[in-house]
Amino acid sequence: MPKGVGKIRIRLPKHIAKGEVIPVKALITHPMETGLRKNKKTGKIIPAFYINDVRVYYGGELVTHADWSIAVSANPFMTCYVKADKAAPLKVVWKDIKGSVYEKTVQIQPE
Amino acid sequence: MKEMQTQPNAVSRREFLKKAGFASVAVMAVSTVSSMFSTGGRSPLSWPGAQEAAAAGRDVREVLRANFGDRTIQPSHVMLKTPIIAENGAVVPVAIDSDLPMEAGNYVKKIYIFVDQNADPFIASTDLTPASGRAAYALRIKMRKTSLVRAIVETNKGVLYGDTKTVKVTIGGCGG
Amino acid sequence: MSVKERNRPAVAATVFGTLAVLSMSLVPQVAQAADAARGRKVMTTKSLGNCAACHKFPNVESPGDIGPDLIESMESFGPEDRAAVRQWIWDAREFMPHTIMPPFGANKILTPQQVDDVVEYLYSLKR
Amino acid sequence: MTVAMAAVLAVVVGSLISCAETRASEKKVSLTPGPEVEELEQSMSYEEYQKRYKEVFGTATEEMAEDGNPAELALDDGLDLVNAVAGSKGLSCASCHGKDGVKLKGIAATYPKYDPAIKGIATVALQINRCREGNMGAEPFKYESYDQLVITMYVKSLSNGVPIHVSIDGPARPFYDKGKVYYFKRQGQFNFSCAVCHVKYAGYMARTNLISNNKHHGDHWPAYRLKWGKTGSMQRRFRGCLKNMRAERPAFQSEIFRDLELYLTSIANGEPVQVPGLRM
Repeated sequence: MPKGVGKIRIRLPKHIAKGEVIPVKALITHPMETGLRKNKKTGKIIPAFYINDVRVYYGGELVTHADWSIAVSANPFMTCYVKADKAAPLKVVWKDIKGSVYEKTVQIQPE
Repeated sequence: MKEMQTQPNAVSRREFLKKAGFASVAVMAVSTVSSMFSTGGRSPLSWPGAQEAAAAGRDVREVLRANFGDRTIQPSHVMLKTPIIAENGAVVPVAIDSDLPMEAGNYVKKIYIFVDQNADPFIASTDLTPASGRAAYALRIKMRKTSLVRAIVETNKGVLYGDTKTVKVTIGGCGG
Repeated sequence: MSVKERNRPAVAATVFGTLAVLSMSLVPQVAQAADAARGRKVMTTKSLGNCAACHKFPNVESPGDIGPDLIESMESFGPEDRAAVRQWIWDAREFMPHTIMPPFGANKILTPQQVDDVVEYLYSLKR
Repeated sequence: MTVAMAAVLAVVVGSLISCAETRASEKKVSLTPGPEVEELEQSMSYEEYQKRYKEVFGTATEEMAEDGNPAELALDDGLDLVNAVAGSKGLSCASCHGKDGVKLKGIAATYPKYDPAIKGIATVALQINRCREGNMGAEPFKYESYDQLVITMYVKSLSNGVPIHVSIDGPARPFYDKGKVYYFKRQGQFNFSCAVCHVKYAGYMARTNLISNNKHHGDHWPAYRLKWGKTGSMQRRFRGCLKNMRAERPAFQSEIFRDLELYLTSIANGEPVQVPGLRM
C-alpha cells in the first residue's frame, strides 16, 4: 500500500443520547485516481485507483452502503447518519478497485 | 451544514428544514413551483439543464433514464446544499438532507448524486436503511466544470424526490 | 499557416485552430492584416493574452476586476490614438511605471501580430 | 471598484496628456525602516478582505477544515518519525526533544529564525534536516517527500495556538530585508511581484480566483491544498506562484526562499500557528 493511503478518522458527537440520530463523519486518505490523468513528466496515464464501495455496520448490521465513482474527491470524506439506539460497535469498511480493504471500528456509547 | 450536523436533534432539524425552504416549497408546490423547477413532477429529462446536457462523455439524460425510467421526480422534501462557487473543482462539498420518514416499511432507500457536465454524470449512490435514522448524506466530489448538481432520493416504495443546484467551478485567473 | 487551414474541413480547423494561434509565436511572422476575431482569441486564451483574468469585455464568463472595463477604457481613445492603445498592450509601463499590466510586447508574451490583432478587437468594441 | 476603475481611467487619460508628468509622480519611495521597495498601497484591510471572501465563496472551505482536513490524518506518521531511531548514532528526535517531541512545544512559533551556525535563516524544515545530518548521522529528508512533510507538519503542530513571534531584528534583519525586497521585486515574463498581487490587488478577482490577502500566508504551512489534492509546503506554493508569473523558481530551502518565508511569517506575527491548514 502506498505511503499515507488508508489512514482513517471517524468522528462521532462527544455526547450521544440514546435513540438520537447522530452524524458519522468518516475521512480516509486515498488518491482516488480516475485513470484519466496523465503524469505530467512522463506523459503516461496514471492508472485508475479509487474506492468504489463503502459500508457502515452498526452492531453487525449493515446500515449504509455507498457506491462511489471516480468523481469522489481524493482523500474522501463522507457524512452519513445512524440512529444510536444501542451501545454497539460502528464499523466503516472501504474497498478500492485493487481489492484493498480499509476498515475502522469505533464504539457508540449512548449516555 | 454546520447547524444540521452539530445539532442533529429533531427540533433543530425541523427548524433547519423550514429555514431551508421546505415549508414554502410545499405550499407553493401546486401554483408556482413549475417556474422554479420545470419538473413539477414530470420526467427527469425535463429537469432544468437536461436539454443542454453533457457535450462530451455520457449524456446525463441517458443516465437518468437508465436509473429512473420515466418515473416522475417531486421537487420537494430534499435539500441539496452546495457552495455557489467551488474554489476548486477537485473538491466540492455537497450535502443532501431530507425530512422524509425513516421508519420500518416507510423510508428512503437510496440517495443519488449526479453532475451533468462530468464525463460520467453518476457520482455516487448510497443505500440507506431505517436504522440510518435520517435520509441524509454528505460527500466531497469532483466537478470538471460549472454544472448542475442533482440529488435524487428514492423511497422504499419507489417514489422519487429531488433537488438541484448549480455550482460554478472556478475559472483560474493565473497561469498558462 | 492559418490561411492554409481555412481550406481544410471544418473539424480539422477546429482541432488545429488553437494550435495555429499558439504556433504564431514560434514561426517567423509574415505580416498580415490585423484581425479582430484573432485578437479576441488571444485575449480569452489563458496561455496567450489571458486579458479576461483582469478585464471585463463582452461575452466573457466571470471576468476579473483588476483592470478597467475595456469598453469604458476604449471611450478615452479616438481613431487617432491607435498607437497609444497598442503601447498600453506592448508595455503599459510607458504610461504607468507601477502598473500590474504585463508588458505583452516588450516581454515577448505576445507577437507583434497578436498585439495588432488585440488592438483591432479593442477598436471593434467602439462600434 | 468603480472608484478604482475611474482612477485607472484618470491615469490613462492623464498619461496621454503628459507621460513624463505621470512618471515623475510615481517615483520609487523607500519604506522606513528597511530596504528600498516599490511603494504599494494596500487594496483593503484584512477585515474587508475576509468579508469579500465570504461573499464570494461562503464558508464551504472553513466547514471542510472543521469536518476533516485530510492532512491531519498524517500527523500520526509525523509523530512516529519523531520517535523513530534513525542514522549512525542510534538517536531519534525524541532522544533530545523528549518523547513525542514534547520539548518542542511552542518552538516552531519562533521560526524561521536566524541561526549563527549557518549565518542565515533556518526554517523548521531545514532545521529538521540539519539535526538529522549533524546530530543523528541520518540521511536528510528529500524536500516535499511524504516523510519530510509529515514530520515538519507534526513538529509545527506542537505549536498550534501559540502566537507567531519571529524575530526580524538584530542578526535576522538583513535576511528579513532580503526577503522583503524579493517580495516586492518585479520578475518574470509578466513583470509581477508577490506584493503587487497580494498587497495592491488583494481582494480583487482574477477570473473567479480571489487574490488573497497576505496576513495569513505564514501561519498554516504545511497545508492540505485542494488543488494539489495533497499536502505541501509554503515553498511549494511559492514555486507555483512563480511559475504562473513565468519567473525563475529557486530551489526548496534555498537562501532566498528561507528569507522570503521569514518575511511572510513576520506578517503573521501575533497570529496563532495553525498547522496543518486547509486551503484552496
